[in-house]
Amino acid sequence: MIKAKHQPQEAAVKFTMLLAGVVLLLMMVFGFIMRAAQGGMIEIDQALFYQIMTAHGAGMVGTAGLTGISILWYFTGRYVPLLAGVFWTFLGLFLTGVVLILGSIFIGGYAGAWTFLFPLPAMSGGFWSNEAAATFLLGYIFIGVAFLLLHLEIARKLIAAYGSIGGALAWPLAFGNGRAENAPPPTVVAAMASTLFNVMGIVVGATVLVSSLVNLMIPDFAVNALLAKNMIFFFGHVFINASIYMAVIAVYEILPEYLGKPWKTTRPFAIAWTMVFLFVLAVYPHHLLQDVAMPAWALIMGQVVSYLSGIPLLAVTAFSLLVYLRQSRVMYWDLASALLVLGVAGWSIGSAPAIIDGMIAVNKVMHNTQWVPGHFHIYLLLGEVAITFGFMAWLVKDPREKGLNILDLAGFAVYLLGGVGFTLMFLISGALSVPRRWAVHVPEWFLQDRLATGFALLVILGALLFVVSYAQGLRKKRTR
Amino acid sequence: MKAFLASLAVLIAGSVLFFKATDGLQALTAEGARRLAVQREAPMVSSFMLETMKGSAEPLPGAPGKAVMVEFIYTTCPTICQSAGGDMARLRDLVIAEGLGDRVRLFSVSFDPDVDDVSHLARYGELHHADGEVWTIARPTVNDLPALLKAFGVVVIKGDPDTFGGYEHNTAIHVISPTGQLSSIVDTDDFDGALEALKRTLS
Amino acid sequence: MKPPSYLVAILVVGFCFALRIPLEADPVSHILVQLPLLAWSGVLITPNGTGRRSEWNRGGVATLLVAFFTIIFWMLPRSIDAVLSSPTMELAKFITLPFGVGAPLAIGWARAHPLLRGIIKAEVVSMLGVLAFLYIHAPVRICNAYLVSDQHRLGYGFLFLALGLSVFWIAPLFIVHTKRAVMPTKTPATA
Amino acid sequence: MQMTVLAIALFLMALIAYFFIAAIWASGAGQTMKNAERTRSRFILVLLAVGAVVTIVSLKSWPHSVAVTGPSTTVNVTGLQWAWDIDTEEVPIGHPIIFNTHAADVTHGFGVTDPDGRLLVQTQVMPGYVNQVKYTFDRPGTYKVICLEYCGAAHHDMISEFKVVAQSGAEQ
Repeated sequence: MIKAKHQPQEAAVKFTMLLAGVVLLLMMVFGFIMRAAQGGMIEIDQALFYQIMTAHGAGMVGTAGLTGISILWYFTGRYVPLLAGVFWTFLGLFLTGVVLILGSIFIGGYAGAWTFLFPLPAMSGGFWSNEAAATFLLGYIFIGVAFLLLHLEIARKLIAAYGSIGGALAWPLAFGNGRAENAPPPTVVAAMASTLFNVMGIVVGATVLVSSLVNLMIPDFAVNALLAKNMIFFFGHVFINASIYMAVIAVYEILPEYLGKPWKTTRPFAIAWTMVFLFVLAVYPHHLLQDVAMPAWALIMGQVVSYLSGIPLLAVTAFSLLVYLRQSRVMYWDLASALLVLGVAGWSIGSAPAIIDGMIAVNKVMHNTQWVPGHFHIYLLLGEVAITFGFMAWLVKDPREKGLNILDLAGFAVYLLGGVGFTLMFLISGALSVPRRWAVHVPEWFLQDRLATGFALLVILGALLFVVSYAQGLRKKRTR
Repeated sequence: MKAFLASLAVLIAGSVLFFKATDGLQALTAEGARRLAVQREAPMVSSFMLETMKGSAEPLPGAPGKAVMVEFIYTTCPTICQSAGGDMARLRDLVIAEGLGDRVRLFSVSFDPDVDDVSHLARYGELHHADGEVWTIARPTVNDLPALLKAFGVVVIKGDPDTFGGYEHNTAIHVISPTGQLSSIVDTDDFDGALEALKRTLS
Repeated sequence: MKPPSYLVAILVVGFCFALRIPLEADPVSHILVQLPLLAWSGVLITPNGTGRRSEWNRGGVATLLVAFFTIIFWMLPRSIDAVLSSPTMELAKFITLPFGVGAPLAIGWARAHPLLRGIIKAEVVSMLGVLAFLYIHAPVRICNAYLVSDQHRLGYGFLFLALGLSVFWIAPLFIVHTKRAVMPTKTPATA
Repeated sequence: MQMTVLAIALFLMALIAYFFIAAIWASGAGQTMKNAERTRSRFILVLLAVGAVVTIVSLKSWPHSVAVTGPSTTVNVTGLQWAWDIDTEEVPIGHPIIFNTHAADVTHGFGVTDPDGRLLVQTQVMPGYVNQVKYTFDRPGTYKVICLEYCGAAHHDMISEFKVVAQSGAEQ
């Protein structure tokens, strides 16, 4: 549909997505193991449980970031020429970080969770050494630098091509008298906005990571726990949000091929993305609603912005998609289009329990129960990851085939069923006051744990089908 | 290739420099360096004559065969020296409990001899229950003061007038061996560290 | 008429030397005024295009590393303390900041890839944040020569510098450069 | 509270899912939608209005308030790896209990569950801070204190108990 001005770096991205698909599967297996252990179906050492939990968290967030930025890189590459070497350097740094993180967890025994909440990394109660914690933080720094590199390349090319940050964000259209025909495409707007906030998140993240590292080596350099927490959640929140906001570019670029109509940068779209930029930066205190030492205004801002964040998503991205679907005459369904639409649906649906949990009064009895993994698994598993699999399916799509074959259909069905069941069990457990991140559950909680384990198996099965068909598609495309 | 070699050379030279400048990554601050140097070199401390809270004269380091533990204070200090006084009293009790009371002398030495006359020293001693037996409060002569501070590596600076801080200095307990060597410097509330250092010098 | 830059450099160094006692009395002016000025004097004496062709310094990496390590050395609190008690260290400061930081930075920066520049800028902001974080919250005195309250002020100095530099570096990106906007700001042709 | 929240969430989720399913069903039919932009504007206005009401209602009384009038009891709680140290074994029914929570090492999460295991109230517990939380118990029984912030390898074992009693024995 959209004729590329430039050629995206297809090989690099395809390779990365294969890697990401395999890692996603592995992380899902980790999740399955944790749910099975909580349900008393298997027995694993509690220290190992928390190591797996740390690996699952860091691995899933990292992979979401990786897939998100790969999608962004691929499609931004249609509009501006991007240096291929930068992507390979990124991948090298990223994988170095992954090796450090995995080493710190499974060799060094680090199990301080992906949130490395100060001062837990330095106070393991004898379960891991300061060196292991330092290695973990160092791994994060590598990954941070890797992302910074890609974002800087994207930022400078977008600014060069569209004149300024405002130009790439379509500000003339959003706030001036610019015309929609002259506005940059949705991909550029989304890429610019997510690049901006992710760079800010990474800079703050680097600050708190290095401070924690210094503290590990020289305990005299203490760190204020609340300030560190603010910075960690700012960084973590921005990073995981960026992964979704970057992945949605696949929807803007791929679905028009199915809808027979381009996704346009309209005035609401342009305004929405500037709002998204501000909201992503301002909403992080909704992770700190139980920190009563925080100033009240920050918590109120967290609650209010948490609600407002839903508006650009529901009223712009989701709403536009629904209108486009209804208007289209030629829309057809294959694995790619089904997963991409599922991704937007999952993201939108997941925002409901998220916003509810973002209310201080509700948060008081829901925070850090399984409600929390419940809502974010909806917009990750059925959102970001669904979009990722959809993008992968599109990358290897055979243009001669239209529609879902039986394997695609089976994969989609079990993934959807598994994902819905799996996340519902979390939400129900959360409502029943089951805490999150507990290695051992009491028998009263076993029912949901065991059902969730079964649903997890379905998710893994579906994902396995997606990855296998992607790998086969790569081979077929090569031989074609 | 040339650029790579040049960068590598700078990287190695820079790392070596950094390693040297931090005593092998062990001391980033002057205070850390001071403690590390004392631990490695155990320099001799020349003798100074002090005036104690009882008005008598006493040498620092003291009688041969006795270890000495010294901290520096000024009695008009509103904050840290007062808690250091409490710490010193506790250290004295611990030393006696360990049965080392007759083998060690504890000094709190004022670095403000202009203000801290014998009556100030005595009042400070009374406040923190220093009876002069094991632990005494003392002051050097005004002339000896710079040399004394230099010998111990103590830096005293005028405090912030807004916050009632008269002076600020690197507060610590200095352990001197019976042979007159400065062998260890520890925090004033690091009782285990102080006792351990004391036992090391006595053994 | 602009005075030649080496003259400015001499004036800057002279200023730093003549006023070294008051400048060094406060860590904020010592670290955030005197040290940067000395480094700047090194930038001033470096003619444009110095070492532009040297194979040894391709991409400016080697000289940037020289500057990096010199800065790291002067970031050590004990180096700052040593300056105040040792004339040799004071002399070393007046030599190494212009020649070990300013000049190599100027040479390296001119040749650095835009991405490397971007990374360095981001890292500078991060590291100033780290310094701010550590100095504001350190429960111990970091420099023997300075008060704890000075240390806190220095921490806030680092913080404001970090914020100032971020604005200084990001704000121009919002200004539209019409000359740079060579590409049509339109969606590429749709089929 | 929790069940209401679950019901509302499920309703909203189902509502959003319905719109998606309906659009997917209708896809490819080529509907003409002239008023889409007007509908969008109205939708945004409705969302804003609902948000304003919800915000005001939910924050009208500050959820973290520990202000009390009349009698109250103060309980000091310290979280450490991996136990709760609570200075009172019994607290009275019917008037506000204020928990002063401290952390001795890392960040913990102080959560109180009732005899049925339902979470009643929580707050984060951080080193260097005293976080206060207020709750009035209306039912006697054995209540549990659990940890709701991951704090290391025995996080799930950090469980203590206290009793809520009908007689006003511990009153101040």
